[in-house]
Amino acid sequence: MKFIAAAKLPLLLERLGRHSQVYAPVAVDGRVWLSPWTGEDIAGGYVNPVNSLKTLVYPQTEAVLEFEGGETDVTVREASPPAPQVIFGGRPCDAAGLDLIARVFMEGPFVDELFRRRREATTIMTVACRQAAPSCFCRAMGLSPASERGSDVLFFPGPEGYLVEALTEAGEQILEQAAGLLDDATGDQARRACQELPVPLAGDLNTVRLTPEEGFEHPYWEHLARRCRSCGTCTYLCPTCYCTALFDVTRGTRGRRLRGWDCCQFKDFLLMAGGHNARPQKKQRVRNRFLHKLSYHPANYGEQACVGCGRCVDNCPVCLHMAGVLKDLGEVERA
Amino acid sequence: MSERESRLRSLAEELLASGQVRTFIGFGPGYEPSRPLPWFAQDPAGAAQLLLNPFCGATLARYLLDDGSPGPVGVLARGCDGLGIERLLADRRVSRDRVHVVGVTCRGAVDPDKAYREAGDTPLSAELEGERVLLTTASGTREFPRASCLYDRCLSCADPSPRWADDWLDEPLPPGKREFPDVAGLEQQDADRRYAFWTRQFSRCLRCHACRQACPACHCVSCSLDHPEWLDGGISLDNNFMYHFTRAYHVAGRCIACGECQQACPAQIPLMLLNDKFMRDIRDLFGVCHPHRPQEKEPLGQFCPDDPEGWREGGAQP
Amino acid sequence: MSLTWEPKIVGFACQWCTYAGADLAGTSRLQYPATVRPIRVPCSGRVNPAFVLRAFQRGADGVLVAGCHPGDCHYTTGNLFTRRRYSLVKRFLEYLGMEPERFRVEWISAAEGKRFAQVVQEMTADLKQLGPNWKMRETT
Amino acid sequence: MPRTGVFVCWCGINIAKTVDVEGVAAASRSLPGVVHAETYKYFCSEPGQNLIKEAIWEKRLDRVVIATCSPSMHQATFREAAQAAGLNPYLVQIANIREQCSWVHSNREEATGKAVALVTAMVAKVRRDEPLQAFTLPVNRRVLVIGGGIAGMQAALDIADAGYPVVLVEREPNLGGRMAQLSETFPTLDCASCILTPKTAEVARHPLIELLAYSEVREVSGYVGAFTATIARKPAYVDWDKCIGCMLCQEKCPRKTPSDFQRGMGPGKAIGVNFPQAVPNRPVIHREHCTYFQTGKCQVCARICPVDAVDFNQAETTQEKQVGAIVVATGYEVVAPDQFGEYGYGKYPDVIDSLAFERLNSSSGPTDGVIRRPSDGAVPKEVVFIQCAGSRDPDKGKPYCSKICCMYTAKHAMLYRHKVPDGQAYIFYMDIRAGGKRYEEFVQRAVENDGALYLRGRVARVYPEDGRLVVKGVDTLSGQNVEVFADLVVLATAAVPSGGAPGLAQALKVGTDEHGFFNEAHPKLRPVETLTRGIFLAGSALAPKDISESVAQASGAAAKVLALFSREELLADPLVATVNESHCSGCFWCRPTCPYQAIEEKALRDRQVATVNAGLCQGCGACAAACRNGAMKLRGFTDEQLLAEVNALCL
Repeated sequence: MKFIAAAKLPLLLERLGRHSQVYAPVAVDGRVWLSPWTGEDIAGGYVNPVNSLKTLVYPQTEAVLEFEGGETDVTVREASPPAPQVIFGGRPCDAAGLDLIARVFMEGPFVDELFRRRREATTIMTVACRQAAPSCFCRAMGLSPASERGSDVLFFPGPEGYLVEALTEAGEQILEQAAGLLDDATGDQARRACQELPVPLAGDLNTVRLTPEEGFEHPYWEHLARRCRSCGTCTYLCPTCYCTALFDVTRGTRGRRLRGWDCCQFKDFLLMAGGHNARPQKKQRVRNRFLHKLSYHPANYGEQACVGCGRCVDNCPVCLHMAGVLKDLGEVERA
Repeated sequence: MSERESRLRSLAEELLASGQVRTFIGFGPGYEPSRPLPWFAQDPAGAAQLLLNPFCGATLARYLLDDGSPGPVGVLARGCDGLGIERLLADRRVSRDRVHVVGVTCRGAVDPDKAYREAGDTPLSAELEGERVLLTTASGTREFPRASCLYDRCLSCADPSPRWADDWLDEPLPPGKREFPDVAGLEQQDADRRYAFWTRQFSRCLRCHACRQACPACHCVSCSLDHPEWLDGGISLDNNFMYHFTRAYHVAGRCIACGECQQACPAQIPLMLLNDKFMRDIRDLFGVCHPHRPQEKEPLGQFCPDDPEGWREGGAQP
Repeated sequence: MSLTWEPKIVGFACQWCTYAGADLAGTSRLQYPATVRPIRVPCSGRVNPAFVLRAFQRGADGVLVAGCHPGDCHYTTGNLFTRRRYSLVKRFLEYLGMEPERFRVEWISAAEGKRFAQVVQEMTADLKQLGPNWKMRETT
Repeated sequence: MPRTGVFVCWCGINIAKTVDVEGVAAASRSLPGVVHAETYKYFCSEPGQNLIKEAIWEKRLDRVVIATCSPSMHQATFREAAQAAGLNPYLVQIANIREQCSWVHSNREEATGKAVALVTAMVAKVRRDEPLQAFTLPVNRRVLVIGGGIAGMQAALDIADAGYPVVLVEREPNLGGRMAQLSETFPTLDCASCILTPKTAEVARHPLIELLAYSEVREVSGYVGAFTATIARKPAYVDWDKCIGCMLCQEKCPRKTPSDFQRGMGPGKAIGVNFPQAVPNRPVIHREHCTYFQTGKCQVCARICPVDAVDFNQAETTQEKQVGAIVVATGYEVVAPDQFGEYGYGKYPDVIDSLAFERLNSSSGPTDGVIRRPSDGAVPKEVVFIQCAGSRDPDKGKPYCSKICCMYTAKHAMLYRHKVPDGQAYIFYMDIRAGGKRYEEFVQRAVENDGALYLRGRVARVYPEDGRLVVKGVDTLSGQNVEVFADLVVLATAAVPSGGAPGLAQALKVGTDEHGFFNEAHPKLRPVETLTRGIFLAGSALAPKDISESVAQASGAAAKVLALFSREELLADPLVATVNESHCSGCFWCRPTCPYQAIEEKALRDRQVATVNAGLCQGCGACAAACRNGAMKLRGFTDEQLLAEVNALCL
């Protein structure tokens, strides 16, 4: 366990910045975003950055390959490999979310090269939480303000600086570059404070009595979905959504194949060639989002696809979010 | 429970019981008192839970489009909802006989996030008294200025009551005049600083379409911005410029200034600054004194023989 | 690229007036810079403002929308809608940060070949002073 | 991907001189979908078109781009060529690399670059073209001829003689236009009314010609084959049905009035006809000169009229006429006197214009054909004719030549000598333009036989001196200043479009040039057509011209109308708007922008959607731009196509 004084943190980031692109939490127009760090003040008083760690490892739009040529002679080039990057300031829930996604992209027979290369080029230094927002519910999802999952280095904020704990081999290496800036820790009071931090939304959220098999046609979904506006705020902020779409962009005889996020709440998410839409009704789309995270994903990976970060709770204009649904599913009578 | 709220509930119950409406849209209990939910009562029991308090925030007009709610539909209408309903009727997306408007006067809605920051704790109830807001939290009641608690859009609202309604819960207030101060502020800056401002805003855009889905004027059956020939290539600054330019132009002359787009935006982009610019120019160039109130003919759907050539006099400055 | 940088102007020209005026400039052998690239449209009323932004997005340095003088429109009212639309759009583009000289709206009749050439010359001169446009432009 | 062929034309040297045509062809071979590219000296020629046809057959092309002159020149030619080769004619696009490229740019590299860009744009556009079929429209086989001058009458007679009904509208109370005011005509010196009155009579009694005199066209709506014209009949304050044409009212009318018809050379009456042989031979009360309308007294005409035809309360009436085609023959007027201060025209009575001199010459004129000075009625011994008074004078805004003045002035000199054997005519001129058949010989006769003295030079000033007019000018051939003492000065003033032309142009939505003369579709190839299909032109409405040319153009316009009427139905251009009903939100935002009210409502299962009446739609596209989500598509100019053009031009 190491310790770094708060004043030395910028020096650490600056040193790491020599070999990697460094990201840090920066306040932009009153809200904190994980932004490319060029010496700005490192924000502290935030609960969670607007953009999660996912956005920097599985970006909203990334180039897959580039192609050029006429009808016969087409040349194809892979997208250039990602530069190494160090992300400081993400929260433990985001890191867990990213690890959850990493299992989807990298476990199993097919490894997604794009994701793997960018993940392996990334070192994640998360900061444990000393304060929780009314919308946080990480404990309900089996995490805590000091979870280590998915993180390479964990910082525990204290009054004068941070306790620093390397969790992975990559974490060890990154801390070697910080030699001279770190001192030995004198007690782990800051870590215990984070571990015991109470999280407002109670742990009883997760006693889901309405299982998907019984609940698929339950009128609850109709009632819930009616207020949804079918926008993409929840999915585009969610650290554990990973639906994707491929599209080509051509300019004359040159072009690029891009991969980007897709959103299951959009009306035309499952609009297929020929005009058939597998989920034309709002109820179907809203139900699918929650059943995917609470039933279908667990069936494949044995864990619920939600880390309780609270972004959907804060940003859904009509309060149609995971915390609320989990609460409802706990109370709703089976048909 | 306020006197208006009880009148709302009994009226809704009576409308539903009599079959005059088969759904009543208003606000109902949510997960916390400061965030009531859009509520779709279909029977007297549902109507009995209707709420009417300063926390009722989102505009409801767009829900009339939802074919899931069997019609005819009763809807609680404050000033912004009323204009939203007029917008949908003017665009013929909703037929008049499907709507039963219950008008109510609104003096502004409390933004739960602002209230939480001001009071330092989750607000449990709120009262509006003139220029003051009484916020009650677990630790008691305190007074705060309107500006620090109300939604931004409510602070510049000029339409407390709908212009017409089938039933009224209280006496309507006359509509006021809407000003666009921030537009002039941005116009004074030089081109590069204006471009830097908008680049900073649009680079945060997630293209989550919350603004489009919230807007009572943006309800095409299939939006052109979803078609690849208009916007392809995913998220990029130039595509975000194209998205917001096109959307602002499409609602130009039709926006009802409800501010729901800016309110719903997770990246908090000041979208009303775009719509205000069009409204201010429509007012100055074509003499439409209240551009945000639907008229018989839309400003861009008509012309006058002596229309000015707005591109000549000094461009951005009025 | 030739030695001096040449701006690229996308010009929407209504076929009854401005395009015919441009043809007249041709038959009269007037000379003007090869910077304008015309797009023939039936009427200036056909030009969707989003086309203008698409041109800037894809690398145009200047855009011109030109049609018949009000009252001369072959379709009577096409240019009267153009006038309203582009009174707003011109100001809105500048509000977003576009330099005024990059986007022009002109009335050019079928008899005004000289006027067409003059507008192109003026725009080219203005744009050469401003330099290439990078605002609202895609970065491939 | 469609197989596209690109054909780059040299146009002799017109394109090839500044555009590297081979380079353009080479560049286009690499464009997406292009499987064939070739150049040729003249693709519009027969062999050129055959090359295109062969390429279409051999290479199985299903899109064609021709980089050549402006589409307004040969789009039809190349569409027909493609059709002949079995390709749908609407899968052809033209890249204009002549009028808008080679002719206007000199730098070869830049011109070639632009040509390649234009071809790239057209290849992108044609790829998104759909095969279309022209559809048919009913043709209302009746024509509206506007203007009862020689041109209008000729067109009306040609069409009526071919068996189709004609509605002939004339602004003045009588047929004849300017020609009715002339004495004799060049070069044959025929008496104008001798050759005109039979025509007017023929028109009046022709069973298929409905003559609407003293009427004006106020509004025209509709489109080729189905125009609706609103025609207003001005109040004549005389019931023409009752009137028997005895002209007692004109005789007894006490009021002497200035007469436009006589150009001020003699008085007219408040009621009456312009000249005895006028057709229709019915009088009209000129309200502005009639004592009754000014003071409420007099009414001599009403009392004297044997059939009680005078009706002071007659009001303007309007009626609608459904016609399939329109011929505009509104002719010309002589420019107003207020622009020639230097000649004292309008100030000195003995300075008159050439039309006034015609009235002096006319046997039915105010002086019964005797040439007399307006000031004292004396027969002038010296007459000075000043040419190009107002014409060929950019300062006075009329840079054009009025074309007929040189000929009628030579005629005036001849007539003057025949009537005043000892008189001397001086003619100040810049150039004599006598290009017609036997025109030059006519002018030589005026010089050799009739002693007309041509002085090449302009006149500086005309001013009165002891009862005569001093004309100060210069004779550039001898290089001396010249001073002529004249009894009469005749100005060959400029011809301008008739007063009703601007209003009519607006009603017909037909363009005019900066002087107000109607724009023909193409000065060389389509002189009697306008750009609006179904509307034709004849005579001086287009530009000043003499009677023989006006008659020729009138017959030309008539031929065009007859071609239109020769078929039961009309092939209509399929480039009209169409609605993608799955995208249409039924907001009908498009409807207010349609000038032809072509957008109607159509009920789908659950909602109303817009639908376009292809007959009314003229393809302007205002609705397509107003439609926010692109549900309204204008064929040939869809959003996809225009965006593709923008993309291609910005590469």
